[in-house]
Amino acid sequence: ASGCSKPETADTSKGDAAAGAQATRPAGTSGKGCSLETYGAPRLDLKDAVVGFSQSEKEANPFRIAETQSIKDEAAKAGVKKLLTTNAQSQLPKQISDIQDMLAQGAQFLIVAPLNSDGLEPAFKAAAAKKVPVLTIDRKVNAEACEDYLSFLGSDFVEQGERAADAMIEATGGKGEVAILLGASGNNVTTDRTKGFVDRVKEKAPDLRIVAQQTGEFARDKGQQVMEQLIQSKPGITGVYAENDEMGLGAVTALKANNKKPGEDVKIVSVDGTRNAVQALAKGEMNAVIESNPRFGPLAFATAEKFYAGEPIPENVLITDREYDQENAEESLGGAY
Amino acid sequence: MTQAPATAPGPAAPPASAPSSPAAGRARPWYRDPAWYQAYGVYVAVGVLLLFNALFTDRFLTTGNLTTQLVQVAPVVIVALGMALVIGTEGVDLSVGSAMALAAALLPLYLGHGLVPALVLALLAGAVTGLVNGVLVSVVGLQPIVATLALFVGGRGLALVLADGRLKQIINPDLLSLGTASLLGVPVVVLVAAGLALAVAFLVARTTFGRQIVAVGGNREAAVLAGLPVKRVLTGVYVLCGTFAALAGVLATARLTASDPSSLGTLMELSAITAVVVGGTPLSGGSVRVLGTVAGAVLMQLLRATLVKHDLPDSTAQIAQAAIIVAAVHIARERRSR
Amino acid sequence: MAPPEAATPGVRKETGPGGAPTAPAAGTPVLRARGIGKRFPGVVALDDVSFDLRAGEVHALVGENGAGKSTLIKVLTGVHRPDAGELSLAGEPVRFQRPFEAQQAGISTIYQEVNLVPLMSVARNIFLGREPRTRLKLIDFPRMNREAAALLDGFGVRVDPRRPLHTLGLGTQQMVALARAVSVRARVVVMDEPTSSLEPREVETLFRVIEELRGRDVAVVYVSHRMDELYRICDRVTVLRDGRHIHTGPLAGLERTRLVSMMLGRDMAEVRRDGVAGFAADGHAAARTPVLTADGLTRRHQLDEVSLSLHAGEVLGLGGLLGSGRSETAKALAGGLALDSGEVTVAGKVLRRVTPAAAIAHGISMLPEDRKAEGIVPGLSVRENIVLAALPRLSRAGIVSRARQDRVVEIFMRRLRIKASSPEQKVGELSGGNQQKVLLARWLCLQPRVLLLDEPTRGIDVGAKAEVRGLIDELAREGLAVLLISSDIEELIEGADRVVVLRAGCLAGELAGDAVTEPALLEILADGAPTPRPAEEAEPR
Amino acid sequence: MNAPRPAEQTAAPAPARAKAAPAPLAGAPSVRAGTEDPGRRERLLGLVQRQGVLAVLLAVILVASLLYPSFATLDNARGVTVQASFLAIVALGMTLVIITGGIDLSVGSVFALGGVLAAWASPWGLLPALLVPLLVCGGIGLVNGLLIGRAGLAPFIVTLATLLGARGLLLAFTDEGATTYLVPKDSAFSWLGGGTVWGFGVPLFLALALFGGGGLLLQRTPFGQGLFAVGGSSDAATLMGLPVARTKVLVYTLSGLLAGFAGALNAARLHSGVTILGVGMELDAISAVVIGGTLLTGGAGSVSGTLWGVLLLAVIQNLINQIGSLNSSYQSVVSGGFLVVVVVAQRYLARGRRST
Ligand SMILES: Nc1ncnc2c1ncn2[C@@H]1O[C@H](COP(=O)(O)OP(=O)(O)OP(=O)(O)O)[C@@H](O)[C@H]1O
Ligand SMILES: Nc1ncnc2c1ncn2[C@@H]1O[C@H](COP(=O)(O)OP(=O)(O)OP(=O)(O)O)[C@@H](O)[C@H]1O
Ligand SMILES: [Mg+2]
Ligand SMILES: [Mg+2]
Repeated sequence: ASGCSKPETADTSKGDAAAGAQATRPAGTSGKGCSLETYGAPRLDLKDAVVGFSQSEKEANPFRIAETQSIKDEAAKAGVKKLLTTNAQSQLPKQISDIQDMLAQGAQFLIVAPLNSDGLEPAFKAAAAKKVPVLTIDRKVNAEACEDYLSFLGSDFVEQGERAADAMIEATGGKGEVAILLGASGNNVTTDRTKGFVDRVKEKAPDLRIVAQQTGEFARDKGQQVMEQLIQSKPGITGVYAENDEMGLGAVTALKANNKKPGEDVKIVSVDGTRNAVQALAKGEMNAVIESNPRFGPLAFATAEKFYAGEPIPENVLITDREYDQENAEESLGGAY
Repeated sequence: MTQAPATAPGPAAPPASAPSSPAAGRARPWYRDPAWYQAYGVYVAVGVLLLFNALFTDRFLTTGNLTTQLVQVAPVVIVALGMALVIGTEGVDLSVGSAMALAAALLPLYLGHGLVPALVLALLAGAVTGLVNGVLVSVVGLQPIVATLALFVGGRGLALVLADGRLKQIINPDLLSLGTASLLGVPVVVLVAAGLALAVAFLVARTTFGRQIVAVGGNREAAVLAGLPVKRVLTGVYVLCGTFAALAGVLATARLTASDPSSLGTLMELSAITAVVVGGTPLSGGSVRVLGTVAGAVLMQLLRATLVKHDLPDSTAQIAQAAIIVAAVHIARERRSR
Repeated sequence: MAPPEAATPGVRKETGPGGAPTAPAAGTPVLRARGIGKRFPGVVALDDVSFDLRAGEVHALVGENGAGKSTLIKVLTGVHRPDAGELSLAGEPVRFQRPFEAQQAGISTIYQEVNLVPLMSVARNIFLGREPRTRLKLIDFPRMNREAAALLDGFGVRVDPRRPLHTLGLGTQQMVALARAVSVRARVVVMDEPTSSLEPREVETLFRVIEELRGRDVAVVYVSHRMDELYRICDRVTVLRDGRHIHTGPLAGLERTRLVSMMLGRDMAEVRRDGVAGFAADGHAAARTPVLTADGLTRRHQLDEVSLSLHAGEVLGLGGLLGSGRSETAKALAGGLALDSGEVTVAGKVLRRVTPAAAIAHGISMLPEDRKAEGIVPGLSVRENIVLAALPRLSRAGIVSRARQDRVVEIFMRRLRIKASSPEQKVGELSGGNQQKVLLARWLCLQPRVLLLDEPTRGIDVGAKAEVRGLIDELAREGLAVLLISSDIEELIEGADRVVVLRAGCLAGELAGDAVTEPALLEILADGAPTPRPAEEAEPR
Repeated sequence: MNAPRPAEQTAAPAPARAKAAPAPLAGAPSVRAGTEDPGRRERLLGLVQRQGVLAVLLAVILVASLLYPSFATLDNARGVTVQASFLAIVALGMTLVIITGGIDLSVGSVFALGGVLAAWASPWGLLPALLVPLLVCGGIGLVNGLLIGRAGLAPFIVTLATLLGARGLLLAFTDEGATTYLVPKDSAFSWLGGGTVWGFGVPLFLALALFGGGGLLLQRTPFGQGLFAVGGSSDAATLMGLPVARTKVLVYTLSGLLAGFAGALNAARLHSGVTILGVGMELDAISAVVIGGTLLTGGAGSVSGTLWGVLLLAVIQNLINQIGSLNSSYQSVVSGGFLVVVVVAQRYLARGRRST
C-alpha cells in the first residue's frame, strides 16, 4: 500500500522510548510504604516468576496498545518466565474472571489496569488469598493499599483536567464559550477529568463559560457528531475541551468540514498525547495536549524488583505527565504514542 | 349457478355477486381513524419533533443544521434499509456494525491500488459477511440472532486484526471528497442514502425478489410450498444487508477522514433495528416499510440532536429519549380491531 | 352406540333427566343477542343481527362464505366487541371483554381455524388453563396424559397425548379441539365448521357427542356448509346473508332448496335449475399414458410404498381415514415432504429431487390442506396471495407487472367469486371460505398439468362448492390430471373416476369406474381388504 | 409415563402395523394418527435439542481439561461458576420472556441499576438492600409488561426504551456516574455476594435455587404452561381463554425482578454499586438462552438449557484465557468462531426439529 493512508505511527508504540519514558515525581509518591513483610508475600525472583497482566479495554486505541506493548516489552527485558495477558474488553465481570483465571493458571505477580475504580474487590481478594501481589496501573482503585493491592502507578486524572483548563484559559484568554466533549458516562476517568477542568475554570477564569457538556464516548466519530451539532446550534463556541485525543480529533474534522479553522476559530485542548493529536498540534489545528503516559512497563517492573528486593513501595507512585503545545509539538513527536 | 365458470381469460361476464362488500364501512375522518395513525404515526412524530425544534431550539431551521442532520443520519438510513429487508423475512442481523468496521479496515489497505478497487473490496467484504450469515440462516437453519451473533463478535475482531488494532488517517483525496462533496448543495452521502432508499422501495414494491421477501417473512411454510426459492431469498437478503452496511462503513470512514474499526458502527445494529421498528415494520416479518424506516431513522436522529442542542445531561437525555420513543411507538401502534 | 368413556372428565352422562336441578328447561333461551352490529375497516360484517339459542337445542348457523357467521360467533364469545347491540346469557345482560370471560360464563367454543398451540403437546392443549394438579399444586402430568388419552379414546382418536400437536394431521387436530371444548362443563358449545376436515366416521363421533350434549340440556351452535349434516342433527336454523339476519326457524320441514336460496339470495327456481352438486354425471375420457406416476413413496412412519398413477383428463380420488397419509402423499408429489425412497415421474421424466419449485416447474400444483399454516400469507393482500407462485411468470427481468397481475387477479376473483372488499384487502381478514378460494386461485393461475387438491371444498359454501366441483370437472375435461382428496365421501364418489384408498400409509385398495360406490368405498375404508387391484400396483410390502 | 396402549409402543414393521390396526368397532371408530409412537422419537429429539447444548458443553470441558491442566481445577471451577451466576439469574428471566415470544433488552441497565440501588441502601441493612432494588427493578419490569401486554407495543422497542431509561435513572442517581455507593463490609448483605459454602460462592447456590424454582414454575405450573401457549400462538392462547395480557405483564415483571436481584447480588460481591456494569449484558443473556435451545420466536424452551448456555459462554471465555496471550482482537475472532462451531454442532445434533 502506498501513501494513500498512513498508519497512525510509523514505528508503532515503541516509538522513541527514551523520549516517551515515564518519570515519577518525587512529590508524587506518597503514603507510608509497603514492603514485602508488611504485605506478606513470598519472596520471588522475577526471572522464574509467572507474571499476569490484566488489560481493561481492547487494544484498539493508542493508549491501550502502547500500555500493553510496554508491559510485554519490559517483561521480555526483565526475562520473566512467563507473561500471561488478558483483556477484559471493557467488561468489569470479565476483568474479575480474567484475574481469577490467571491466578488459577499460576500467576505469581499481577499487574492490573483496572477498568473501574470500584468493583474489583473479588479479584483482589482472590489474589490476596494466594498471597499474590497486585500492582495497579493507570487508574486508581478505591481499596486498601498494601492490603488489597500493592501500590498504584499512574497519573492524576483530576490534575490532567486542571492542566487542560490552564491550557484552555491560556489559549482563549480566559473568556468566551467552551464546550466539553465528555468521555463515556459513568466512567471515573470522565468524572475526574471533568471535575478538574470545571473547578479550575470556575476558580481561575469565571468569564470562560462552559456552554455544553456532551458525551462523545471517547470515540472519534461520536466526538465529530456532537461537535457538528454544537457548531450549528452554538456558533459562539470558541473553545473545545476533549477528554481524550480521539474526540479532539473528531472535533477538528467537524470544524474543518464546516469551514472553520480548528486551533484558531475554535481552540482545542485534549488529554492523552497520542501521535495523531501531537501532529495536529504541530499543524496548529489543536492548541494543547495534556499527556497521559501509558508506558508503564519499565516503572512497573522496576517497582516489582524493588519490592522483592525488600524496599518499601509507596502507596501512590504518580508520574509526571508532559504537556504538548504548538511550540514543542514538532520536537516532542517522538515521545508521543 | 347463473353461469359456468369461465376458464379462458378474457372479458368474463359480470360477477354473479359483487366481489367487494356492498356495505363498506362509512369512512371515519382521518384524525379519528386509528389505522391512519398506525400508517403515518412516524411521520407525525417527526413533524412534532420538527415543530418543537423550530419553536424552542436556536438556529434549528437553518440549511446548515438541517444538512448536518441529514448527513449524520445517512449511514444509519443505509444500514437500516438492509436491516428492514432482513426483518421483513422475520430475521435480524446483529453483525452490521462489524461489517461496517470490516469495510473501514479494508479500505486503507487497498487504497494504494486506487479508490475503485478499494471500494469494491470493502463492499465485497460486506457481501461476504452477509453470505456467511445467510448460509447459516437458510441452509444450516440457525436462528438469525445466533447466526449473526458470531460475526457480531468475531467480525470486529477480524477488522481490528486487519487494521492492526489502530486507526488510520485517510489521505486519499477521492475518498475524502466522497465524504465532503456535494451535488447541487446536497451532500453526496445524503444523495447516496436517498437513492438507495428509492431503490429499496422499488425493490420491495415492484420486483419479484421484493415480494418474495415479504412472502417468506409472512409465512415461511406457505412460501416453501408455493415453490418460492426460500433459501435464495434469505441468503440474498443477508448479502444485501451486509453490503449496505459495508457501504455505510465506507461513507462514514470518508466523513471521519479516518478508518476507525474499533469504534465505527458500534451499536449500529440497535440504531438500525430501532429505525426499522419505529418506522412501522414488525419484527415478526411479512412486511417492509421503506419510507417508514427512513422516517424512523430521521426521528431518532432528530431526537438525539434535540437532546444535544439543549445540552441535557446524559441521565436526563436518556430518560427523555426513553419516554419519547415509547410515546412515538404508542401513536403508531397497531390497534387490533375487535 | 357406546357413549364416550365414563372416565372422560367433561362428558359425563347425567344420571336421570335434568340431573342438574337448576338446568333450564328445554326451550328457554340461554343465549340471546339483539341487534348486533360489527364493522371492520371497509366491511360491515354484521348489521342488526339477532339470534337466540335455547337450552338443549342444536342451532344451525348458515350462510355463504363471508356472510358473517364466524364474526357472530366471535361476538358471542368475547373475541370481538360488537359496535351495536347487546347480549344476554340466561336472562342476564353480559358484556364479554375477552374470550376468557365468555368461557368463565360457560360458553365453550371451537373456532373455525383450529386454534390450539402447535408446539405444545396434545394433552397440554386439551387441559391448558385447567390442568390437574398434585397435592403440591404442581401439574400432574401423568394424570393429565392419562386423562387426555382416555378422553381422546372416547372420541375414537388414538394418539399419544405427549406428541406435539403440530405433528398431527389437521383432522386429528380438529378432534383434539373438539375434545377440549366438550370436556369443559359448558352451558353453550359453539362449533364453527367442526366437520370441515373430518371423515364420515369422525363426523359420526361428533354427532354422538352432540346428541349427548343435547341430552344434558347444553345448547349447541353449529356452523357447517354440509347440508346433510344440518338436516341430520340440527333443530333450528338461522340464515345470515351479507351480515344481515335473513331467517330463523325450525329446520324440519324447511325445503333444502329454499334454505339454499335464502343463503344465496336467489330464486328457488334458479337454485333448483342449477342444482347444488356440481359434478357432471358422466366420467371423463382419461388418456392412456399417465402424466404422473409415483413409485414406492416411502417415508418413515408416514408413507409406506405408496404407488399411484395419474392420467391426463381424469380425476383420481384419494380416500382414507384421518391420518391415513393422504395429505402426505400429495405433499410428497408436490415436493413438500422429503422422502426416504420412492420415485416421481412426470410425463416420462423422472424427477431427481422433488422440491416444490421443481414440481411447479413440471406443472404440478398442490392445494395444501392446512390453509392457515401452509397456505395463506395472512399479512399480504388477496392480489399478492393469488399471484404468489406465479410471480416469476408475471414479471419481466425481475420486475413484476402490475397490469398483468391485476388481469389475472380479476379473472380469478370473479371466476371463484371471492368476496373481499377489494383485491388489496389482507387475506387474513377474509372469511375462511374465501381464503380457501384465494388459495385455489393461486394454483389455478399457474395453469398446471397436474393439480393435487387436498380438501379443496373445505369450508366453502354450497354455491361455491358447486362451482369448485364444476371447475374440477371442467379442468379434467380440458386435459388436466386431478388428484382429489376429500373427506366428503359423496364428493369422492361423484367427482372421481377412480379412487385409491390409503390406510395407515399403505395402499389399501382401488376402485374404478362403476365400482366407485359408497358401500364399496366404505368397505375398504373399514377393513382395508384389498379388493382386486390393477396388476401394476405394487403390493404394500 | 407409559402410553396406555402397549401394543402400539412397539415399532412393528409396516405390514404388521397395517394388520394390527384394530378393526373399528361400531360406535368406537378408531383414528390412528401416527402409525408407531413417533412421540417418543420427537421427545428424544426434543431432549437432544434441549440437552444438545449440554453435550457440547461437556465436550468442550473434556477437551479443555485434556489440553490445559489448569482448567480442570477446583479453583477454576469456583471462579467460573460464581462469575456465571449473575448472568444466569438474568438469563433465567430472559428465558421466560423469550418463551412468550418477547424479548427484554432492558436487563443490562436494570442489572446495573439494581446494583447501585442495593449499594445505596445497604447501610440500612440486608432487607432494604434487597427490597429497594427489587421494588424499583420490578417496577421497571412492570412498566415493560404493561406497555407490552396491555398497550400492545412491540417488546423490542419498549424494552429498548427502558434500557435507556434505566441507565438514565442510574446516572441521575449517581450524579452522572460520579458517585459510587459502597457496601459496608462484613454485613449480612455482603455475605450474600461474597460468602462461600463448601468453597463455592453463595451466588451460585442462589442461582441454582432460582433455576430450580424457575424450572418448576415453567414446567409444572399453569402459569408456565401459559407462557408456552402465549409464545406458541398468542391468538390461540387468547381464544383458549388464557389471560394473555396478565401473563405478559407478569413475565416482564419477573424478568425485571430477577435482573435487579442479580444486580444487587453482584453489588454485594463487588462491595460497591458500580455504574459501568451491564452494558451489552442483554446480548449475552439472549445468546445464552438461544444457545440453550429456546426458540426466539417463542413457544419452546427450557431453563436447564439456559443454564448450560450460560456455562458454555463462561467456559469459552475461560478457555480463551487459558489459550494464553491472545491479542484482544484475536480473542474476539476466536470467540466468534467458537460460537459458530458450537451452535452449528448443536444444530446438527438436533436435526429434524423445527429451527425457527
Ligand atoms: N378481522 C377482520 N378484519 C376485517 N374484516 C374482517 C375481519 N374478520 C372478518 N372480516 C370480514 O367480515 C366478513 C364476514 O366474515 P366471517 O368470517 O364472519 O364469514 P363467515 O360467514 O364465517 O364465512 P366462512 O363460511 O367463509 O367462514 C367478511 O367479509 C370478512 O372479510
Ligand atoms: N410433521 C409430522 N411429523 C410426524 N408425523 C406427522 C407429521 N405430519 C403428519 N404426521 C402424521 O402422519 C400421518 C398421516 O397424516 P396425513 O395428514 O397425511 O393424513 P390424512 O390422511 O391426510 O388425514 P387428515 O385428514 O388428518 O389430514 C398422521 O398420523 C399424521 O399425524
Ligand atoms: Mg367462518
Ligand atoms: Mg389430510
